[in-house]
Amino acid sequence: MINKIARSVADALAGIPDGATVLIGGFGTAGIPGELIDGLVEQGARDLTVVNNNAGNGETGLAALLKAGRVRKIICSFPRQADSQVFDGLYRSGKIELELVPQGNLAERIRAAGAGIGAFFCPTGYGTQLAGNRETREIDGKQYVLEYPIHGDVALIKAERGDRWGNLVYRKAARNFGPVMAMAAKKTIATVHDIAELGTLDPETVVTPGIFVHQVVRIERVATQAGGFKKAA
Amino acid sequence: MINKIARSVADALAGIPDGATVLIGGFGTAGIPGELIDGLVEQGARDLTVVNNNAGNGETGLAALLKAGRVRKIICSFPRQADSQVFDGLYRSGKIELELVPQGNLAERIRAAGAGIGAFFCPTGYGTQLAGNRETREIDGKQYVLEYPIHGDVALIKAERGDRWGNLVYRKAARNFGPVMAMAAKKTIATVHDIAELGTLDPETVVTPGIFVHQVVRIERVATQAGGFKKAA
Amino acid sequence: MTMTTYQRRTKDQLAARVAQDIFDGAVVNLGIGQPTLVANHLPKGREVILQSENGILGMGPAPEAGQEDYDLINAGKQPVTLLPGGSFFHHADSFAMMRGGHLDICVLGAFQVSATGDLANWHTGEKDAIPAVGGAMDLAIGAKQTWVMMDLLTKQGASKLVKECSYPLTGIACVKRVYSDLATLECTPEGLKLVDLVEGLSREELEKLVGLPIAA
Amino acid sequence: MTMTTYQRRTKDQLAARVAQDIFDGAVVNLGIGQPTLVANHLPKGREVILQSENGILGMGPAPEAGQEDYDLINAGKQPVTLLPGGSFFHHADSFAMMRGGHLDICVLGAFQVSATGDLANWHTGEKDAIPAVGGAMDLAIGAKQTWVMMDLLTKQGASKLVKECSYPLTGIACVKRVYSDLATLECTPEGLKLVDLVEGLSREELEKLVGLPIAA
Repeated sequence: MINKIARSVADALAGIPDGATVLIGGFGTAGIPGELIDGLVEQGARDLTVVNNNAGNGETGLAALLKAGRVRKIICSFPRQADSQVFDGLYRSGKIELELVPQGNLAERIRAAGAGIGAFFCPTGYGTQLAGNRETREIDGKQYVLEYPIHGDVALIKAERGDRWGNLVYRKAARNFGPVMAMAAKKTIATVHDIAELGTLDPETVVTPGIFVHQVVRIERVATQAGGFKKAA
Repeated sequence: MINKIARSVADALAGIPDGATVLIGGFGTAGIPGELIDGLVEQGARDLTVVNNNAGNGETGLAALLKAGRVRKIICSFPRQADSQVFDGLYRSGKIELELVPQGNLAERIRAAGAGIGAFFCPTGYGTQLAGNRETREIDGKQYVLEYPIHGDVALIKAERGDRWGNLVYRKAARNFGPVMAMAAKKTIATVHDIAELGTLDPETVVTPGIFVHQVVRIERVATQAGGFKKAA
Repeated sequence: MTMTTYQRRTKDQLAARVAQDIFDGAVVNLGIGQPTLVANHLPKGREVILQSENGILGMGPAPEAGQEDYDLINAGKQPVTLLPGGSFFHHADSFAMMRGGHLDICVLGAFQVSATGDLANWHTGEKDAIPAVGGAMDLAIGAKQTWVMMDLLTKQGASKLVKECSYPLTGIACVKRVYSDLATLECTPEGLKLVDLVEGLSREELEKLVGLPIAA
Repeated sequence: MTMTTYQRRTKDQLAARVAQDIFDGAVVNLGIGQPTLVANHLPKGREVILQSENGILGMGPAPEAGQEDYDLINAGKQPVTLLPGGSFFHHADSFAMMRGGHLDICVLGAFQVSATGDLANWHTGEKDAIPAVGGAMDLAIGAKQTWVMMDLLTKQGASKLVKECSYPLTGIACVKRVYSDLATLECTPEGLKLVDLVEGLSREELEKLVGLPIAA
């Protein structure tokens, strides 16, 4: 029988090796798999490459993982924020490597990994610093830069509901990177607020089919008046 | 006010020029926009390039469009079928050009057009006749073929429900090429069985956001016992 | 001269042989035609998820007569059902599953398979034949394991396991296993390797039929 | 020597000026910061669909206090609402919208814009600055029309409209219009072209401020 429901965050994260590339979902306050990031701090893997839209905020979550010295390199689109002091310090002192990627390239490179694409010509960033010394090509009169997929060893994502086959649905803008990261990693671990009985998720509305998901962990919900999630204090 | 609901198939199809590339959804009996294809026969545009998974069945629908001599070239993955006699005849007598494309390349090339990708390296077909004399490249020890996007002037697709913004949901395996074709055409026309009041489609379950759709036409439903659609006679 | 007697696996026996190797929890794509039969022989107690290229995961058996829904068909365009836990998705997502290495196994038919796993299954290469490829090339190179299911010999008695395919290729070095009516074999970079044989047939006799060395 | 008197457009006046050019039915992405203000000034009777890079189409205004939902935020990470007709989608689909040419208009802030429409808005290029690009490069080259909204001069009085950007580029020849506190201009392959001016300012005076020719 297929049962992807993990008993705990620790169980789900067991076996992530040193040196792993970890795709971490989330954009702003939405879709951050906070419990899995905290669990990864506990779990102990080091020398990680982290792929996330940002580079940590405040002192918790991804920032705590960075602060613990466990991240060798971060691939992201928007590291600098008002409260990115942990990353800022590590970066300025040369203790972390940064690969800055336009956000659309980040999403598309992750999807490419999931879809088996070897590389793709993309218009974003042509003629800018961020194209670096990448190969460029004119196609039909337009300039493109060759971009390569970003594969993950593990993806940590946050969904709303999931079942034992690993099918997932998300909530509002918390969907963001979840579905593409799920496709791109050897092992995808998703937190959900509800475990659904198999067959109760509408097959028309499943956003991430179970084939892309390996472990599902239930976490507690912290609702606001609007039914959403409280901003981390 | 935004109102993409067309009064009739003829209104929706008005203005498709000779020489247009027309993406047509459907796989087997599911998701074929029969009313729009019939309307295109009426409408009269000629010298068309048609992109579809197949090359017409029997004597109706796409086969009728071919028979009327209106298609210069067809791009598809599976032209030969038990009842593809119209295409077979035209092809054998040199009256239609065929670009045979592996089905996954067809889907991905259409998506690439919608996503602004200039070209992509793809493993399918490497070392086969269908790679033709395309550029190849080894990436990380694996062989790839360079594939280019397929842009449509028009996409004709079949959905289940839609609203005046053009948001669409589909039904079961009738979804198939609809969502990617909608992204890839300058003008996307969708038939639906129900027009939904704006705001009544669940925002979590919209499959094709309205930005990709330009005209929505309501057509009659022909239900079977299972709630599906009768196979064309 | 000795005559050996052996019984070819019937189509159902062959399907059962393939099914036996499909592990619990596997996500599998069964190609059009003979591979479809495998679904009827999956051992009880194994939960296997069937994918269909036209955007279905968790495909179930054919519906009862009168319950057909022509929006719910398989790649062979036959009506099917959806199991609890199943889902629908669009064609690019479906082929991303296939090409991105997410399927555990795909089972395909073949005209020819080379000893090193080249596959020819889409085109006989005849001059006047109208070609059709469908999803064959995507499946062949995309799944974690590509298995072929076929009769070992043509009706004329020629081996469909060959040194090099004479028919147009579907994919290079992509077939891992060949399940046939006479034997199960592995394709490796070093050539064919025997997995099993029908009763009464020896490896040496099989080598003669195939005309190629087959490692024990 | 004559002194001319003219009034700079306030931030709200500038936002209203931009909003005036957004047509009924347009799908628009408003960049972080000043462009966000444009939403408050859309003329009544025009139905405009706002896209947010984080997977929202049909974004509505900020919620009432206490009704914030931190799963429903804009690109600037501020709580927003969803209008009837809105939808959610994942990041690759969202950027496919942006990069595939499906947005009618995007409105961005800028450090510098060149006369031919090069844009610099992501990085000051200072040695110790930590760079951050977000979706700026995708938006700049992806929308059907990219508009910039900015003060014409820096606090030091230097023109932000330049012959060539000295700051690191976001995109090449991508800006079509610049809406500023003093004038609205078009960037063309031949250079700047005047659209309108605040009252009391002449084209000649504007040319002096900018230091570049501005076609009438």
